[in-house]
Amino acid sequence: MDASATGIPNRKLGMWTFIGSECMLFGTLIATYLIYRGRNLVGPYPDELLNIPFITVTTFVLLMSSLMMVLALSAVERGDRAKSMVFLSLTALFGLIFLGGQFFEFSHFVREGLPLSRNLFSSTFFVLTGTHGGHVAVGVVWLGTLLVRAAGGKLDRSHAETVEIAGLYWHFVDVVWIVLFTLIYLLQ
Amino acid sequence: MGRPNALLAGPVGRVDAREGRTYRGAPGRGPGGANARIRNVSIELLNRRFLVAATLVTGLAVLQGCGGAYPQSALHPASDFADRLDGLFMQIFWWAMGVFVVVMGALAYTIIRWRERPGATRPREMHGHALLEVGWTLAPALILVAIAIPTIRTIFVVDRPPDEPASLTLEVVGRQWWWEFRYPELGITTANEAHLPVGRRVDVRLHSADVVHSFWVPRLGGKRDVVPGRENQIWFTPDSVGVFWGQCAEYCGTAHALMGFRVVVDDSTTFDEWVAAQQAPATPPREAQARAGQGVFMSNACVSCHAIEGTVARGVFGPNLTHFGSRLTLGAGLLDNTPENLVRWIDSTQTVKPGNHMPEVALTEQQVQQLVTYLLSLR
Amino acid sequence: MATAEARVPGTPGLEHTGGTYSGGVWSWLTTVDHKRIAIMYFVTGFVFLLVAGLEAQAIRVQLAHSDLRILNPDLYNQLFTMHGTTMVFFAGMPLIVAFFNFVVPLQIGARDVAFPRLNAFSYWTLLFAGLFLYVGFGLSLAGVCNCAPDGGWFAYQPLTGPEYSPGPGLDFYILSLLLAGVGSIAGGVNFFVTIVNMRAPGLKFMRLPLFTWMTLIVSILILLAFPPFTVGLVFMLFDRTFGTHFYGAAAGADPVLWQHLFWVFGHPEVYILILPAFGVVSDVIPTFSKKSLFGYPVVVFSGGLIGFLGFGVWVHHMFAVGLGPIVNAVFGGATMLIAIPTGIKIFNWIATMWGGQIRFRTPMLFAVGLLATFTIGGLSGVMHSSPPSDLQQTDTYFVVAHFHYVLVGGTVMGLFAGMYYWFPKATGRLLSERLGRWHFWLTMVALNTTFFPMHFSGLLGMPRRTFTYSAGLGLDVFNLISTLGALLFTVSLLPLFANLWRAWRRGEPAGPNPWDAPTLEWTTSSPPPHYNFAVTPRVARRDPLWHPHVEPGLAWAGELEPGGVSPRLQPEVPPDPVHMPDPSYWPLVMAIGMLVATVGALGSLPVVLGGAALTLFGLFGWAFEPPERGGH
Amino acid sequence: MSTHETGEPHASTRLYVVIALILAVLTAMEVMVFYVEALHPVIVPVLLVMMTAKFSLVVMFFMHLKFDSRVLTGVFTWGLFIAVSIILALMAIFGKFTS
Repeated sequence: MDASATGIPNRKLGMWTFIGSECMLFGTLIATYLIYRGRNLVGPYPDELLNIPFITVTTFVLLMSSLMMVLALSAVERGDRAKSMVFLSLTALFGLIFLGGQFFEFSHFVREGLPLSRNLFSSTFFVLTGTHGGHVAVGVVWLGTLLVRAAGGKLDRSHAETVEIAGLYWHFVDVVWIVLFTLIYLLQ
Repeated sequence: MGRPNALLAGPVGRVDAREGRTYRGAPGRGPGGANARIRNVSIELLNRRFLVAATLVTGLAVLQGCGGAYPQSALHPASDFADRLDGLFMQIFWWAMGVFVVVMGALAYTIIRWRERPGATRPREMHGHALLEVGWTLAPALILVAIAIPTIRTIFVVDRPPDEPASLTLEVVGRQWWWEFRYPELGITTANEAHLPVGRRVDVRLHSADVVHSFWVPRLGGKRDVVPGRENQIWFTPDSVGVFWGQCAEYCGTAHALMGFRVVVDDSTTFDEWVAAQQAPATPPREAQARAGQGVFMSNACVSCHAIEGTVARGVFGPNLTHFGSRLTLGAGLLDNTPENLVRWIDSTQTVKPGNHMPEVALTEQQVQQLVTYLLSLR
Repeated sequence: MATAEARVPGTPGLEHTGGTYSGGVWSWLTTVDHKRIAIMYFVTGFVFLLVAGLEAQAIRVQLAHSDLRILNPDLYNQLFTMHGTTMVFFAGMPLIVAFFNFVVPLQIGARDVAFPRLNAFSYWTLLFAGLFLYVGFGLSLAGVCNCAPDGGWFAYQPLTGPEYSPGPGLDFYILSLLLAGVGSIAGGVNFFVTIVNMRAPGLKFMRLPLFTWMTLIVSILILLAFPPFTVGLVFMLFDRTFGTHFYGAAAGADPVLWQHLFWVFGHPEVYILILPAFGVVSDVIPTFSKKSLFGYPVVVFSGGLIGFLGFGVWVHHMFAVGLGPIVNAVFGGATMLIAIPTGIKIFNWIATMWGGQIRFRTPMLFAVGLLATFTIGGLSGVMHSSPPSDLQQTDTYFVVAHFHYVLVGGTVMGLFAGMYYWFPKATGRLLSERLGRWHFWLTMVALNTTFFPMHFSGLLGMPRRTFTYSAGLGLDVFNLISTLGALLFTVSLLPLFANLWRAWRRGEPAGPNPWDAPTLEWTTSSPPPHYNFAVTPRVARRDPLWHPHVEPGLAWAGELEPGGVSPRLQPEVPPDPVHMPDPSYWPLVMAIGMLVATVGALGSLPVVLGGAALTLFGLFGWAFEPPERGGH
Repeated sequence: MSTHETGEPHASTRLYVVIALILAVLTAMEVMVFYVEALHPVIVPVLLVMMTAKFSLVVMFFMHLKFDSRVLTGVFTWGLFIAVSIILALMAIFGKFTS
């Protein structure tokens, strides 16, 4: 691919453009959540269900997965196959832990009488955090494919850009959670 | 018409010295032919301009026709609210006509004056002209300010409810495909026809019982949506007596097109008589045919949906029929309230108003006649 | 992958398609060539335009006279819903993307778009979304099921909610537009990256042709406007399928939220539909006035301003909802602001023609036709940018007249101008000017006859989306004229078909630059070889072909004619090997997977899972396709 | 335009760990603010500032926006700007700012 007019690889510019578009997707979901906050006619209400200590742990796990991601990228750029596989698997593992935490929280809510169709909080909360969870799941699958290629020795220094693109996606999903964590859990 | 002036294949040879570039049109196009064809093109363009302008002017003449010919016209105001909107619209309209004439004139002149003439030198490049560009940015901006000031002023008159409530309140409930009107202070519930006293302000409170509709009586003022879960409000003072047509203006399903209503503005004495009549319960039918009709009404599906004060009929799903006989129309402004239309309405309501929630009750010819007599007796 | 040896382009003419379009069905199913994808988009968009046109004819026949019952209301409501949805999503969008696809790579000197396979994927998802919607409509017409949407293209809640539209019709609408949204957003990413990253050397942003500029702005609008619509549609799907409460007033939610989410997307969408037409006009008028565009930077900036302001005006569709004086005042003011950059564009076009040598070829006729009719539409728009005045006009036929003047007078006229302008480049054949002129004049008369009377029927009290109107309203004469005008539209297309047929059978071969136009796409042969440019051109300034001079040290791609300065022509054979991406069927596989999942979403989880699996399979196949240089 | 391929990787590892620690500390502080009743009147601005700080740290360093071309910053911030404007506009229209 001859050098682009701006020097940025096409796929990297493409991922950032996609991230710009995703800002609008999550922005609309967040707007709906904030608009409908406090308009529930029936229980259970957010303050009864949201478990701050638990969610703080899963947030910490997701933050650390971002750290693992950048370390994995550095390893790939250095061509250090062993370290890149370690950090890639740790990133994916932390992502899975986060998803596990979210699954536990969702099932806990449903058991406490908050199915999806209960009230405004259930509708907006589940769709907002569910969409984010879906994005985390896609990220984990993506990391899985990178892991497989790394294991097969096909993820050397020349593939750094592919890992960087996956990293951009992963960090964006983490950044969205940073916003959700504060807006949903701490600013009730 | 000459052979289509297709350019010959292959690169068009043309000396392209910047200054005096002689443009040789593609070979095969005689000088006369080009000019003639070009000239009649621009004349066509010109008379098309004339066609558009002519339609505009004649249209305006048609518009000024009297209100009667157009009962639902937004250009024949009959209340303070409608006057304000019409005045503002006319102001904007004439600004727009001014801009239209300027822009179309400039366009027409340009395409005629600067059409291609054979042998002409290549046009001189004009990349910008500060004064002109500032001009045509500032001019529209100033026109918009001239429009925005009255607009903002009118917004705060028509969109912000006045501080003290009016003496008369009309509660409107939009339903799939008819209108319920209530006068809380006067204890009146009626449907598809509201009466208002001329010269007195009325507060119209707008609700919906199902989907979004839009309450719109063009001659009495602008429309306002009725949205479930929200109360909207408009208010106006009718300034002339008469029957004004209204219609739902927000798509609301199958029979959206047949969801009209009437607003009758009376002088104060007639209005008081109307109120007194409406407040009274239904007068029990005296003559036999009407009494039989009441029996038919009470022993069929009618009683479960409709209400007639003074009888056992308490249904709220359908329109209140207590004083049905006094109404001008039936089927939500669909048909004039005549015996023949009422028969058609009862016999084949789904044909007259498809999608309507009123079932077709199996009645004999005689039962229908009795029912019609009874309903029309409810004055 | 062996180096794709460049086929020697023969003499201009259809037989010389240089292999651009030759090849069987499989070559079209697996193509990643932006020119072929453009042709497919154009044909798809044009067919849907005709279908939606037929729907409009049926609507106008039903409204020819008061109290007619030719169509029953349910069918009429389905027709106007399908007419609006099809025109916007399956005629308008594909046609503008067809022009993006064909013209942009050629105008910026690129060999293809940034992500050719993603380009193919965008097309297939859009096609399947359209077909999916029309299968529903067909089944409904055949009486098999009530699965045609009838909530209007705007589908306001709660009418389209589970309580008042229980049938599958609205699910078809939601799922079809979700699928179309995926294709559009992918297209937005593709064209944004193509324009920003793949411009020829020397082609700075302020030297880009206007059509490419408008494509860039529209790509940004698509990228930022479709997500809110997708979210709104997902909310509606969840309300209808899982009983959530996004729009149900009973649970404390607000049906007006859907109106907001729809119009946050809706208004940028109408700018997505009009800016490409502005781009075409900004390229056509200079060519046929033989004079560079007047005030290039201002026209570019006003296009950007329209795009930006497009996000701040959506409430002007909701002035009658009762959001209060402050909200109405703010959004009314913002709406008025947009009239300024639009006016600037029109004045700049007129100033371009001023002092020029105007040749009234068909593209120019349509461009001037756009100027005239769009101005009328723009002015009638200003009339209801003022909220109080809008209270008498919103949801009436006055607004129908407005948006048809700007959409038919603007977008359709602009796209016809573009079609006549780039047809020679795309096919190597010239269209007949005489038939073109017939097409123009019939369209102008049909447009004004159909839509001008609607100003009057609207102001005289005819609401929108009504399958009939009472005789007492006095609107029969206006509606009759509109109906006659609509029939004239059908007639106006006949010269176009004749012209296309004539060009196919015996159109004269078009040279590389039949219009003596200034932009890069006119340096290649007609049609361009599948690699577009044998040598990537180097650009020294705006409108390169009109200002042929060589900056010292900048070797110009084409050789210079001895003793003269020839227009920049591409050499017949590329001097060094050209790497073009191989065709690939993975985008089609993935698109089929998404279609299966969409069909499954109508009510069967296994089919959804099957579709998802096929989609994943397509994605992995795509990602792991053998390494390609330049293929994405 | 420096891409970190050219910078030595080790120093960047230390930088990333430091950034991660700051993020962890900020998260802890956010939760603390949540539990301290006294801070509740001013909780909204405080939490929003900390959230934005964490947001910017990840975007600038982990996503490398600080060192990459301005075009990417433009693309991201434009999408973010329109998204935040739509959120604020919708909240204002739904009366979330008027008490």
